[in-house]
Amino acid sequence: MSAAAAVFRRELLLAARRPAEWAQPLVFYAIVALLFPLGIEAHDPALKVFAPAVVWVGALLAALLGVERIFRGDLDDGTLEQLLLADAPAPLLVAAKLAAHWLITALPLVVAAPVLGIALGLEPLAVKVLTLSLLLGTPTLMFTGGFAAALTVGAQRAGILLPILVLPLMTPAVIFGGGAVRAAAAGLPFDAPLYFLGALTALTVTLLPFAAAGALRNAIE
Amino acid sequence: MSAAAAVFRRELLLAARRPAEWAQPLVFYAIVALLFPLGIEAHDPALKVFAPAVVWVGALLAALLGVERIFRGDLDDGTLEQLLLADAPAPLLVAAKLAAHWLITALPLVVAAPVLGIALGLEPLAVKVLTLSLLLGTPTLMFTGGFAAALTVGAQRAGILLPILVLPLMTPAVIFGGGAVRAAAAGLPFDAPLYFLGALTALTVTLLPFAAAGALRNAIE
Amino acid sequence: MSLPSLQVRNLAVARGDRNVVEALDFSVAAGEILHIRGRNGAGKTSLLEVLCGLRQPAAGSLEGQPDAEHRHWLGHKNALNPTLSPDENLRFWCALGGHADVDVGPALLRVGLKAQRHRPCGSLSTGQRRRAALARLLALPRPWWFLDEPLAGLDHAGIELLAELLDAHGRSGGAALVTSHQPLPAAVAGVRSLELRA
Amino acid sequence: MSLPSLQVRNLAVARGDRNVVEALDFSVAAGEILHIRGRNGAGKTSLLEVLCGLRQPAAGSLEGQPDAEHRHWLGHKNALNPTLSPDENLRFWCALGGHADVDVGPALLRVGLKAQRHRPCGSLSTGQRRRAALARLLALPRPWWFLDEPLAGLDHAGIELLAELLDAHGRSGGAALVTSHQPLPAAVAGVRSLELRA
Amino acid sequence: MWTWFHQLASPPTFYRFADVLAPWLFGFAVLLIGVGVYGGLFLAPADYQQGDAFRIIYIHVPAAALSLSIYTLMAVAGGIALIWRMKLAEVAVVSAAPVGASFTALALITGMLWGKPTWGAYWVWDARLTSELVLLFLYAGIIGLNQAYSDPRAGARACAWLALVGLINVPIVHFSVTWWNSLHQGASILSVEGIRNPKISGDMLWPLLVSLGGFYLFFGAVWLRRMQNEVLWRERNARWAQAMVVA
Ligand code: HEM
Ligand SMILES: Nc1ncnc2c1ncn2[C@@H]1O[C@H](COP(=O)(O)OP(=O)(O)OP(=O)(O)O)[C@@H](O)[C@H]1O
Ligand SMILES: Nc1ncnc2c1ncn2[C@@H]1O[C@H](COP(=O)(O)OP(=O)(O)OP(=O)(O)O)[C@@H](O)[C@H]1O
Ligand SMILES: [Mg+2]
Ligand SMILES: [Mg+2]
Repeated sequence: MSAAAAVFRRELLLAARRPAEWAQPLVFYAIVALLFPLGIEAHDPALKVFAPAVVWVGALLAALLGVERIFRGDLDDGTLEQLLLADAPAPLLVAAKLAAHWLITALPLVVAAPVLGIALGLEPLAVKVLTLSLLLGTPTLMFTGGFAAALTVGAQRAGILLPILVLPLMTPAVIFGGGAVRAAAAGLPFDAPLYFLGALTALTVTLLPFAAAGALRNAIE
Repeated sequence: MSAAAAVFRRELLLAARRPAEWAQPLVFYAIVALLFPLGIEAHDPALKVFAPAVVWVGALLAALLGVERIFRGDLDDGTLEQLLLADAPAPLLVAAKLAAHWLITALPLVVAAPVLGIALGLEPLAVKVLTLSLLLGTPTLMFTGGFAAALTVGAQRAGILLPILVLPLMTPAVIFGGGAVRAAAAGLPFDAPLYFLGALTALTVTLLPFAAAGALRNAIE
Repeated sequence: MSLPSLQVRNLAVARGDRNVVEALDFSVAAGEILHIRGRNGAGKTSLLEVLCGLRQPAAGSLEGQPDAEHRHWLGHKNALNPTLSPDENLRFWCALGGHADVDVGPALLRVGLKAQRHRPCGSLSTGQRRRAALARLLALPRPWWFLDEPLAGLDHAGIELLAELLDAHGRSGGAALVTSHQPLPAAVAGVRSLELRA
Repeated sequence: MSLPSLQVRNLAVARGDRNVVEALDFSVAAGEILHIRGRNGAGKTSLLEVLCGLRQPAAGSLEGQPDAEHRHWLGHKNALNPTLSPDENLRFWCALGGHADVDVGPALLRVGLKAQRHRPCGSLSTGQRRRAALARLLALPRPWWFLDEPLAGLDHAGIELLAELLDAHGRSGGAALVTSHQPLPAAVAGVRSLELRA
Repeated sequence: MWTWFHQLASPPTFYRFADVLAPWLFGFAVLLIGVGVYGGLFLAPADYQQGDAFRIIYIHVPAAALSLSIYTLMAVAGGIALIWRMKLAEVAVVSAAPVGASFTALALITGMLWGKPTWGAYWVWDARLTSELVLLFLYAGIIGLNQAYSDPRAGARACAWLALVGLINVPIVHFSVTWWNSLHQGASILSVEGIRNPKISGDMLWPLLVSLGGFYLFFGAVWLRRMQNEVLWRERNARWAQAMVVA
């Protein structure tokens, strides 16, 4: 357990070296949200229809783009070997690392979601559901992203393989998350998709670290 | 000149080692295009309004995802030092590398654009303009992406920085590209934005290799 | 401390589609330093990786393999995060090993990194980084050392330092498996040599 | 070939916010091998990078610096793409140097990589990769060599091979600047030594 | 002149020079801004169309003008840093960025507040507004890039490249109102034509110009102070810097 705490603290220390780090997903998010409306006329009613999708896809992309490097540096400098040789279950260490990443890069997104929702013209209830759905769903994004990063870190020119692996895995989260917000906006019951989202997160957070640790062991051989 | 040809051929050789490489942006592209409609009901008229934006933003993201690795491997294994020491202007070598990347990862997108446009319900003229705009605009995406990759490759903790740097620089291309398609779809004249796009590409393709080479030199110091 | 010895019988190590090491038999006991030699590509690194548990053997048996809390692995790579300082890197490794409260100062002093203690590792020279990696062996005492080319990048004084460390380690009942192309300094007592032929 | 000699006057090299090398004066002429020595962190790598043009000097003057087509740089890193084979890597370097038609076979044979010629470099051992990098010096003859710790990772035979190469290079009128913690083998003629003190 | 310039570029000299200059700049800035704001809020007549809402102009226009000027200055300093490898120019680039980002954010916020009563919406996707937002992202990129490097000099030079390339956005912001049809006010004050025959009444104009001058001086003072801090941090191992801190 203390080994996992050490890994967790190290990630936070690295993030603290760059105080701007936690703000970056937010900036990125804002840019993505800005880019979409650029494609259409201002005040198009379509904007509102798309709002849940824009927010969720933005979260997905932020998770996707940040997750790539999670294990790359550790593989390059040899830390990964040491982690897998450590006197602690590797899946636990992987989970600690991903949890720290979630805290640094995804939690700010959740906190900022209300602002974005209001800016995109969602009603108060829908904004609440949006925030809740992101809180429930971003761990899934982070852990699937981490799993895919583990799979590709060993491949010499993994190239763009990562997003392709990850997108199908992440799609369910986007469907349920976006679905809940849309339902809330339309005044329909929205608890079922939220339950699904919660179940998905529980599943991925407990199981994927094992798969990721296996993939990492494979990467260093 | 022969040095630039050598760099160009090496990129193609590396891509040939991994045939999946050139296919991956396509798959990614298709997934993105599919994910958006997922967020809204099928046959929503909004879909058509969003089509140009979806295609262009998809192209942008595909460029974004691939570009990260352009110089990373070369920096890690020491090739970059050698390239900058070579008996050839570094901007030329950088341009050769980016041109090869455009050929491998962006040209397939251009070729596939008509299919995507038709699938999203665009009219024949708009589809033509879409393809043309991508042909004119993707080099800009690739070269600005390459510049940003050069800026961040030497950074120890780049995190999600690259997309943040790149997206503002790429915005004009998306505005003009999407604008041309929208104009064509609405039966308006669409040559002005296309000219802008062409001018932008001419500008970035000639000037950015110099900036990128400077940034790379900075990275190895 | 008294350790069970490491027993290797009829070991084979595979890389790609062929065995690089075959039918290897030897044992290492407490107090011994095993110097693994062999020409480039003979399989020294691969063998060491198998012995410390990073890689599976292709055939043969391994007995008395030390578990995680009893071994140190020092590979070609130093396992130093370039953003963190030697001090921070070292404290992380101690915490990972379950000793979050170790004072890493003496170890860094010993390897000659007093002035570099708080600089990011990315700004250290090759030899300085190697020294920072060696400090791990000192900060967290463990009986089994697996060292892959520890002499690489070290200057004369660094090699002498390592020799002292190895010697003291052996005398206090520890064991070490060391690959190196250079001979180990004569100051190290209890060295046995194993030549890999491929 | 007759080269202008490389003249270094009052040179200073900075890393971070301080000078690691200061007030350095020396010159290297055709036929000379300069062995740059100094303890870990003395500034050998930084100096070599300045001399071959990878880094700007902080002060002082450099005369007779060879241009790109007359020098080889071999740093800590081997500049081998791990996906490509030694053969492909080498042919790329020759093409980049303007000689796309060089037959790289003899060079690879000479450094002992006949069997590994067509395997991806990522699957070579440390020493084998170093040898592949050395092959660059052979495939593309150039008068100035800047070699940073070329002996690192090489086995006994590899060091002898490098000694032969250096010796032949010096005799044929080339010049080399070499950093190394080990002494250069006695077989190399015309070695002068430069000690950096920090 | 040249030698003077060179001397000033040495960190200790600069530090002392800035120590003398900054308080003066700061004092005049406070004075001018005070006068300008007083004139703008109390002396200038209400606008016949917008009523009192227009008074935000005394913040909006200076902030917007500074957002562009600071970026231009950064690019110039960046060019100097890259060509002559001057340490002080590197410092100038990285210390200006957060200030520029703040003024850009201020221009955006005041513009949005002003947009609600005049255009009926906080935000529209037009060229001026969008390019100003892109400017904010460019500033953000420079700040982030600087932090991403652990070697401050390498980081500063990377920032200098980005500042140079991003400079193309500055004319786009400035001329966007002429190049595209826009809801936003055309260039009526900040242009040659605007200075020759102003389109707003003198009562409204003079406080604006005074507060504009005050903002520029304020920026100058803040910039010098930030550069001092950065220089001191970078030279923390040098004897002069340690003496400075102890003193
Ligand atoms: C978020 C919204 C806005 C943004 C981002 C914005 C941005 C800018 C910028 C960048 C400038 C400086 C242009 C230059 O120096 O070339 C400027 C000037 C100005 N803005 Fe805005 N603005 C916004 C909203 C508004 C609104 C709502 C009004 C009033 C109706 C307004 C009135 C002005 C005026 C009068 C100037 C001075 C123009 C001149 O004479 O050059 N702005 N604005
Ligand atoms: N980016 C950097 N920032 C600050 N100091 C640095 C940086 N890189 C290197 N140094 C310092 O510069 C000095 C010289 O480093 P250099 O790599 O040239 O040494 P070296 O003689 O090659 O050492 P070694 O024998 O270990 O290879 C070292 O003390 C090192 O700590
Ligand atoms: N991934 C791989 N696939 C196939 N063969 C490999 C792979 N990795 C290493 N080899 C081969 O296995 C052999 C042993 O490699 P190893 O790195 O163990 O050698 P070594 O004795 O440590 O050599 P060196 O002295 O050069 O460090 C080499 O011949 C190498 O070419
Ligand atoms: Mg080895
Ligand atoms: Mg060195």
